[in-house]
Amino acid sequence: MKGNLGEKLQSLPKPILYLILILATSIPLFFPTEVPNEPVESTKDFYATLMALPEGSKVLLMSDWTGSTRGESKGAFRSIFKILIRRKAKVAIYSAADPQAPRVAQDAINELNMERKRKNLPTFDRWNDWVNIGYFPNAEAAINGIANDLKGAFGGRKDFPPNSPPRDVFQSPVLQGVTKVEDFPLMLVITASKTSNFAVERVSGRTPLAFAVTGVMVPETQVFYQSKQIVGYCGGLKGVYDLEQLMESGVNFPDKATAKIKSDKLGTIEGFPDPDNKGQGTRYYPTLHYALALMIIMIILGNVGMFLAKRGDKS
Amino acid sequence: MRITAGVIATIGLYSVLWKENKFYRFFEHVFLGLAAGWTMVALWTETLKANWWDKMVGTPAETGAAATNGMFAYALLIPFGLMGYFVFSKKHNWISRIPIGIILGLWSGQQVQVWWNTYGPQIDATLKPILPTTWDSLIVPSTNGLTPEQLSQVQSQIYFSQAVNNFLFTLTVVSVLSYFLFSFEVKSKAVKGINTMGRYLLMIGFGAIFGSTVMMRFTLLIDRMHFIWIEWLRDGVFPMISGR
Amino acid sequence: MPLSEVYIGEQYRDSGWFGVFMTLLVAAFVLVNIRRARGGKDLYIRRIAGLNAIDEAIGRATEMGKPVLMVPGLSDTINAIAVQAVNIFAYVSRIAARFANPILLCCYNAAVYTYAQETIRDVYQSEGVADRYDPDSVRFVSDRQFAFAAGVSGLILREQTAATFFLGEFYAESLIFAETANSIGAIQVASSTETTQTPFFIAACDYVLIGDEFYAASAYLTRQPVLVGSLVGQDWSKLMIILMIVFGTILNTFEIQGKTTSERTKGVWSQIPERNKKQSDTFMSQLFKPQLEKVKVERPIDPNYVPEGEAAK
Amino acid sequence: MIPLLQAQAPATSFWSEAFNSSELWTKLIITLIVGLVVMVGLLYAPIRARKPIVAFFTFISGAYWVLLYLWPKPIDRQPGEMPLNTVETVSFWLADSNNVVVSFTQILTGFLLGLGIFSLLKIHLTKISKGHKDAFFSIVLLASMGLMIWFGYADWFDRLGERGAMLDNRDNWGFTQYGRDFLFEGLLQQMDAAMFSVIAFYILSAAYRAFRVRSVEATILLSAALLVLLSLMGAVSFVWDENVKAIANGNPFILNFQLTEVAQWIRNTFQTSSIRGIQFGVGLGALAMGLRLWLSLEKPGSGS
Repeated sequence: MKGNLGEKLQSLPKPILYLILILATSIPLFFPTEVPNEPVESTKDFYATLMALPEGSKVLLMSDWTGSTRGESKGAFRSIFKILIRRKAKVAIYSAADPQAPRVAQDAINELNMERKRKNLPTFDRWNDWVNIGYFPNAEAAINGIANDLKGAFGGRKDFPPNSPPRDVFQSPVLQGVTKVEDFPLMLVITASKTSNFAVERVSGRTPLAFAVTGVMVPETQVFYQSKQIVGYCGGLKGVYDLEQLMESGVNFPDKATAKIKSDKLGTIEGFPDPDNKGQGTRYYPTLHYALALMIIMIILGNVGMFLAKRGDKS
Repeated sequence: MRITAGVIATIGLYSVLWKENKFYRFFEHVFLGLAAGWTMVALWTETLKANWWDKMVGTPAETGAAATNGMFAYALLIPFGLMGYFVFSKKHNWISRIPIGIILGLWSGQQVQVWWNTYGPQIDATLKPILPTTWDSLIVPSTNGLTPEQLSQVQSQIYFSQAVNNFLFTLTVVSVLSYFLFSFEVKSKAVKGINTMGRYLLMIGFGAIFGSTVMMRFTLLIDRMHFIWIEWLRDGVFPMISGR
Repeated sequence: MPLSEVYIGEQYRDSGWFGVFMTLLVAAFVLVNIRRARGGKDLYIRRIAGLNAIDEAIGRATEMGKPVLMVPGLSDTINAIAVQAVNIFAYVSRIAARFANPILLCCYNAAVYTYAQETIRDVYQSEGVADRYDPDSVRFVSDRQFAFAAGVSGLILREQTAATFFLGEFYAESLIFAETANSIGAIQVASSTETTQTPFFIAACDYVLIGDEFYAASAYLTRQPVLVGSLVGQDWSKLMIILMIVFGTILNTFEIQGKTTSERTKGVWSQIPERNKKQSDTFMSQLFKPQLEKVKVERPIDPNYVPEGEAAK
Repeated sequence: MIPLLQAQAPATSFWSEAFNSSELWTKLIITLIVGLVVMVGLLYAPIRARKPIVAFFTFISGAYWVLLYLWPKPIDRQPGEMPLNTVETVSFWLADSNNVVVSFTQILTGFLLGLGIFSLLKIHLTKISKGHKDAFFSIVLLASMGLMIWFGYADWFDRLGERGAMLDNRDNWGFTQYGRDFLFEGLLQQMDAAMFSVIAFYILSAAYRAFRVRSVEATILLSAALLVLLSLMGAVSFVWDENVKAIANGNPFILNFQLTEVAQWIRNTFQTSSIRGIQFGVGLGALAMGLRLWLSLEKPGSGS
């Protein structure tokens, strides 16, 4: 017996579904488009916080992402570093979620540097501009240690000055004069796991916190943002896209009337028009629309199928 | 070549979507092997070296860093670790419970320590006022172009719409919590009603979680597709074939 | 400040005692009820739908002569969640052992593996069928999340498991397991203590234990007095939290209506111009957030002490 | 330079001895032997004593944290200060041992990893020796494991040495570095990402199959999910919100119907609260279970 249309709609074979999804996520990649977008409040705050850093500020960055979430986290990581490099910030990086993370962060910075070299821009140098403090097992205890006794926690960790054997990280220009977590005017967390919760529990109130999290974590992060435990966050691909647009056009910039992105809360914040701003967010975000649309269509199709089948039974 | 290997491995793992096949099985085993190998490497380089060995034997002085003393008592952990290996003995397998007992004891003690730290603030955050403090406006007025004083005045009030939201919030927490009461026999219709409502409100929450997660999962797929089509095919293979 | 006040302990100062008190109260609820249950008091537990499915699932696996697959979650090390999962699996294995049904238990962590290996072997021994136990049926797969996911899906597909149990801590990989098992028509019972994964299990699995139904499971299945008593203790605590929320909300609602001319910061009251009361001015908020006044205590300095930073000069 | 270094060397005590000193090694070896003797001694423990022994170790380990929580903490403790009385001596000691105790779980779990690897080896070596039809795949697994261990450690040793810093630059790479890079970045990381993204397919098929307007519950779940999905499509919510803004014409009430606002409202009001409700229960469950484990009230494997 051949099923009627309703039953067919209800039971499309899985391989066909998967094939459509592959097409929906591949084809649009070849045709970059611009989508209209209004950055969310939290990302604007995130950008404003980074741009408000005085030049040469020291920033503590917890990098807790690896290859498995590179689709979201790498975009955020790159955008954040592009901004930090412009602010001439000095960055101390450590990880608490995954032993792979320091390596992944290091590779991502190297990649940025290679691109900068190609364009004859000054590179962002290890030891002088950033140090890799390494991985700390047992995230909760590690973050507690960093919050309460930074000297003790980072003590004995080594990193490589240019062309010389490893030395104690506190000798690096990045950590010169730093003794406690309050010495950093900002702590950034780029994470794909719950280490962000520990940072809120232990660090909030001591120094401002700003997060870049994956899409799944947006709901829980929103809670911290609302309660003002963190100053801003960039959530998922949408956050990365927002950030790239903010880098391009700033907020209320050059003036409020003509600005592309406006805000009542924030003052004028500079943007840096540069084709280089466009990264993973701009590349992937349009495609995400097709994938989400496909999902919605499939859900509707399934339901229409169910109704048709029910009607068919009755008649 | 590195990228090509990555692409082939990706396709290999994707092939399971069609059906379980030899190609997938091959990459599954490569994956498991590499992961196990990497765990063995990271075990020493990332965990035991810094947390155990260096503390047990100390470290020498180096430029800029003072020497640290060795604490020999760390050596006691070796026999405790070895006790776990009795699990395969038919007669003495009980000994393997000792290291497990220590880990569990440490975990349990910590639960007592962190319980209130985690949930106390959450209970506090649930205690939201459910009656408005002002009836000037039913909803929060627009804050466009207000002076800072006016703004703080607006922010210090609870408006009707906020009160309603707060009420819904508290209601959700309470009804969800009461849904998870297992040992009370519910006879009253009202309580049953609250429990059912708890379940429905839970479903709204779950729906929202589902929606938020979809974005991330699709992004990761798009990233893979970008890796295959753009990074590998368009920017890697294509220029090579066309000899550019 | 007199010393007697100073030495009450940092964590008890101001309203700091409240958290300690609550923790001890919950502990007392649990222990008292365990005592009651041990004393032979029959305590009631309501029906939990997902748990009745366990017997059904094993029954079907036995009919088909195919293995039952169990995963006790992806805990980083052994903790109560993993122990609870393995305890439920001990129940499953017991039934499987009686019907000589093959089992597979995949562990993410070596410590959990050790515990599971010991527990499941015990189950077979106490059923008197130690010879049916194959130590390889409890196995360590990988301790990297996605390698584990790939390995377990491969196993599900190759062994064509008839019933699968995913109980414990699950993260993103939950859907990989659930959909793979669904694609071969296995009956699935699942639960994640990570709330964000529950919707995916709801979408893909036959029976889902939500939230702490997972913790209730072993009490429900075995009716052991210790477990049932503890469950009742948990319920008392939940009821206490509900009452606290209801009472606190009403109290806050009325308190916040007024205005205030004094404010407490860092434990010290000060006069301020009149303003609307804020949430932080309320009694409950003050109770939950201890505010510590700065106290200076003089102590002798250790003669061997070298201050940080000076050593490096 | 030398006198300076000596001046820095920290004071030794009974528990800590200087790096590489003969005292340290002597004490270390004695400790190890004592530990092993105790372990062998356990083999002869009477059956009746087994349960109490395990319970004892469990209780002691948990007691540390409980004590740390309940024992009066010193007020205003500054580095280098000495305790004033016995209560403070204990609390100083508790606080200072924190760093040590915290790492125990990691270290013990690390030692147990060998058991996991043993399980893997046993299963796959048996397959190979019995000539199982999947023996080839077992060989693949063992080979890739061996390669990863070899290249992983070789690269690690290279980076420890003088050349470590140079290895940041690809030009200085040798065979080891390329090998490790191929296995780690080229394969392991990519496979991680691939397996993670497989979820996207499953999410689609699960939603297609399960999200039907069948019952009240399913309908609620479905509509909440759809609304949030729509709000995530920047283009859709942009157009929707612009339209609402046009209709509202500044009316703050209608402005609430912007898609982003509605989605935000669902999240703030229902998602956060239902997560919280569940978490209260889960937290209590963990605490109660923790108590039962700590006090060894539960029979191991009590699910039976």
